[in-house]
Amino acid sequence: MTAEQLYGLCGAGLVGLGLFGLITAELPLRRIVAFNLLGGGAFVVFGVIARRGAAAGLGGDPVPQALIITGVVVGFAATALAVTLVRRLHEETGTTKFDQDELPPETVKLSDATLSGGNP
Amino acid sequence: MLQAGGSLLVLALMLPVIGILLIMSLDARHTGKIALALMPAGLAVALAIAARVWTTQAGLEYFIGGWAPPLGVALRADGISAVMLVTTSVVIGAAGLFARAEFRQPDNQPEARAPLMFWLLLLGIWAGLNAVFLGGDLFNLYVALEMLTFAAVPLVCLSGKAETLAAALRYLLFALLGSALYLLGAVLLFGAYGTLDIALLAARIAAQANMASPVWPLALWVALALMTVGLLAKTALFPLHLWLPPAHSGAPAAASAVLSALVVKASFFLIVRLWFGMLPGLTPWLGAQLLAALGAAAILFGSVLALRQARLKLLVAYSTVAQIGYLFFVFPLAANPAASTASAALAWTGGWMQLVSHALAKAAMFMAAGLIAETLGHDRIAGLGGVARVVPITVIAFALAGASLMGLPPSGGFVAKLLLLSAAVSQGLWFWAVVMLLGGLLAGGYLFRVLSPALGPLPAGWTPAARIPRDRQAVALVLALGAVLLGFAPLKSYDLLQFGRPAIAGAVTR
Amino acid sequence: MGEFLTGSACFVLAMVALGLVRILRGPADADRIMAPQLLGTGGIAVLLLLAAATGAPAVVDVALSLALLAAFASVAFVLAKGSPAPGKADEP
Amino acid sequence: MSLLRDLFTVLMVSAGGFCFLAGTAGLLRFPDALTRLHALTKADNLGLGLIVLGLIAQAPGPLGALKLVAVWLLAQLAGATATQVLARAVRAEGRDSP
Amino acid sequence: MSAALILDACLVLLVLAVAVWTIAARETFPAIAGFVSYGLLLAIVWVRLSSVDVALTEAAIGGGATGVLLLGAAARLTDRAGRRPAGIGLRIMAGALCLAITAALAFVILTLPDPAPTLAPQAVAGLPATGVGNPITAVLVAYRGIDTLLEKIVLLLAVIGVWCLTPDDSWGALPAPWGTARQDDAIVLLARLLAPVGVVVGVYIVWVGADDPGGAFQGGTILAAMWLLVMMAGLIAPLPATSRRLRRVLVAGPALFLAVAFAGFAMSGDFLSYPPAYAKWLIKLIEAALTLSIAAMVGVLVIGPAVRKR
Repeated sequence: MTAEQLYGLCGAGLVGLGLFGLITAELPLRRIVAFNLLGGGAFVVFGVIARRGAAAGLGGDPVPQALIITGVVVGFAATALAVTLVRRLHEETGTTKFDQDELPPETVKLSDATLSGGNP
Repeated sequence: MLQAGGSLLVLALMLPVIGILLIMSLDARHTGKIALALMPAGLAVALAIAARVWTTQAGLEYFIGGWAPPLGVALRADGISAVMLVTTSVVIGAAGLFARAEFRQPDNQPEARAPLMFWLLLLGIWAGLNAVFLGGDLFNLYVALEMLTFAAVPLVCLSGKAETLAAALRYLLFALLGSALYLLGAVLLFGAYGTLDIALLAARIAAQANMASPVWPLALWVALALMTVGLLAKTALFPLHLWLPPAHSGAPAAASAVLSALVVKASFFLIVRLWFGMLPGLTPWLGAQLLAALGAAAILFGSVLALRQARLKLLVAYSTVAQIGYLFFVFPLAANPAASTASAALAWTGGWMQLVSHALAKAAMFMAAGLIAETLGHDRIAGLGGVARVVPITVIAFALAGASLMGLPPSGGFVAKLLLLSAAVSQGLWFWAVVMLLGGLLAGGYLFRVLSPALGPLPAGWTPAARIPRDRQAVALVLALGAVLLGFAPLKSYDLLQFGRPAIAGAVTR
Repeated sequence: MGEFLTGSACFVLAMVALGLVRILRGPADADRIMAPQLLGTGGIAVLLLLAAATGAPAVVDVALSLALLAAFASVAFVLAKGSPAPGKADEP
Repeated sequence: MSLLRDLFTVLMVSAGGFCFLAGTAGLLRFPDALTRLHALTKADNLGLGLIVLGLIAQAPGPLGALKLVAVWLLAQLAGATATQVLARAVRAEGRDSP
Repeated sequence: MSAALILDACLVLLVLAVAVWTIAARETFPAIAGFVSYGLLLAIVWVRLSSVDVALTEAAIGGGATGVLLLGAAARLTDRAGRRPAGIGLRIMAGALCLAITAALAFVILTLPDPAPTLAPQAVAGLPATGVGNPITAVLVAYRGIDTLLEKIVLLLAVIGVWCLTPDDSWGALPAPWGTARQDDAIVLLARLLAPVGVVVGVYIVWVGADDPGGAFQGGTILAAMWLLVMMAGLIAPLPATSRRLRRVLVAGPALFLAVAFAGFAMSGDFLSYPPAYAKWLIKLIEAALTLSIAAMVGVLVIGPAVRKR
């Protein structure tokens, strides 16, 4: 087994683990972490593909390597947005559970401010 | 290669981006003006692209920076891109006009949050949509999809209410899962074919399929499955629709209009790009039938749930879940190996007609629902009595949009469903035809639930919660009229949808 | 020489792995937050060894970045702990 | 000369590795958070220092050697600060480890 | 079996073990402590995959920004563990699904074409036209500059999205991500000593990025971390979302990039093309502006919005 294959399997495993966490975790923060594992796995697979493309005196194909950097940045931005959303939800409701049927019924009612887009 | 049209494609992509950068760096008072000024310009660019595609009868293509794929990134516009670009600028422009008064910065006061954010996010959605419709590169399209997600999710919770925050979080998690699966698929395709450019991928995949001893391209099918599932989560096709109703019903009306009319269609557009553009003549027949089956389930399930909603905006949102289902009949009907070219083309046109007419009708309907809710101070269907007497134009807009959704002649929705229906019947796939008819009936049912009380008498001693200016009602009406008038479009104009389309019928792997 | 350095990197990594098992099990949060600390120091050692083993000087820059950011997790943790969020506790 | 340099590197790196071993043993054996913290930072930072010392002999030039020293100094600073603030946090948590 | 392969095997096992821990831990905080370790381990993985540029990114993001973000959230949120874990049926179904996907992926990865298709020769062949020596920088700023430009807009939209989560009554207020805790001497000392060094390192990493591993994003993230550090120490206050200065820094990089891209139409005939004579300097200029904007964006994303007034 070559190192590339080893890391390729690692990436595949990370994807599976992340996906499992994303489906089964109850708390949104855990789902965010699972999403990051999943993304990390996808990037590792991409990194293996880059490594396999080593040529022209380079240790790897620079195109996928550059795209991974872009992907990591986008993933970070997604994490930041999601974490902020979770924290705000926690601030408003005292919990981060977001299943509609778990919210107290009165919060489901659409209030006037919602209709006018929160522009009091 | 038509580098000459390239500046148009770049401009379509960059106009909204310029708007975002300007708004961020200038005083907040100019926010709405900047955004609204860009909208006619964007429409003009979209129309120019459509005109060019029409006159050249082929797609436009531009290699950014002069770097040809696979090293560089290509922008491409074919007939369907042009149609989507025009539809997008119309709906975004209408949403801008509709929201102009609502999201105005207060005079002589410190900057307010919601107006600033609304316009920035609306431009963000526009930029993301244009990038999706023009993108020719799978990774560039991934970035475009993320733009769309990052702009759409905050719009859902613009009001900051707890229930909208929960809806936005759920939407974000679905969308992120979708992007991650899409990216994974793109990665595998790069590993197997060494390019991310859709046209080059199509050529390399076709070359592989034509080899004397065809390799079983497992990478291709795994990638296609991952990307399709990821994009379905973003399109909210049943059973991945759970996030849509709370998200679309909680957003401000103008935002709901854009989200329901356009944003969910962007990922559908990409599925079509993959299935027809990347795999010309190789569309997996079983997969196409599966997509149609999910579409059929969406139509029935979404309609029944719409029938059971107590709130108007949720009803409209579930109607979106149902109407998205029709789009997926394109897959078996336009890629049927047994179908004639004419019949496949019929289905193709019908699918895109459904997309455009639903975009206009649903935008109008969400705007109308928002106005009704503003007038009444609530949006409970049980309390809609007599609302037609207060805001008649709005209710007319709602009814016209509803007629298109039901598929009543002579609306655009009617033509769309007729085309799909006749394609299904002529190809002997009558069961899809039955579902379409049933969906029309159910749509009639849930719309009747709204219109019947709305046209009734006003309860005694009722006072409106808000006065609705005429021009906002007019925006909804114009969009609804557009959806209806689409049915009168000359048949010749449908050819636009076919330009640059890869040959799809007659050569499908079973 | 390369083999020896790579082997040493492997040894340090194994030590880090063992320590990680202990730390992540807790019991206190302050125990667990030592994990990034441990991986910071150990990771820097591994990277420096690898840089020398493979003759890739740029890898030292990665170690430099890790060293710069090594205290971040602990500091963020302590600050966040110091100011518990407002909002009612979740029902048990 | 080269042999002597390599020997120095091997010695120093081995000593550094031993320090990591000691640190991990401490982590595994020590009873509470404060002592574990102690084991972690003291031993590992010493280990890193020895490894850096050993690698300086292999460094391509004075600039490379300087960078290695900088890495070690930064790690020291980070370790010292983290230990300080974490120890306080452990105390605040009320020594809940037996 | 060589030492390198043993190292790779150890690393893969460790990464997978930490990932399993992150998913399986019952409580949130240990899971996130595990996740931060996972980020640091990935940096080593990237070095092993000969992607030093990515390793730098991963070290800056995984070791700095994401860790601060997640640990801060985990320490604050009061619901630490799920009340009822997902049903056993769901877990089995999800497990089977994920196992199938992992198996399919593994099979695809093991049967990828050999020799692998690669764009490395083309990327190297294009280098003279860009004037830079690091092919990854050439991909990011020249060949596929559009991705980078749109990615900056994605970051900007994320900033807008985060700001959008400010409660209306707090719009314009200062974010207080670390509460109003009194200054901690140790952290103040760290900030005073580390921040100047960090700024030098950040600028260095951007500077060498033209020819060696490094670049705007890696350097910018390190600068952001230093900005965060001095804010953590309470030495300077965070900027409010209404700060015009902050907004201008945020858009400076993307705006300059866009301006140069449009100027490409006039100067060398194509959007996002560089006239070869000035390419290297234009790219350095863009990288410098992007670094500042990225530092501001990452900083704002970690700080988050102002919270509700009480």
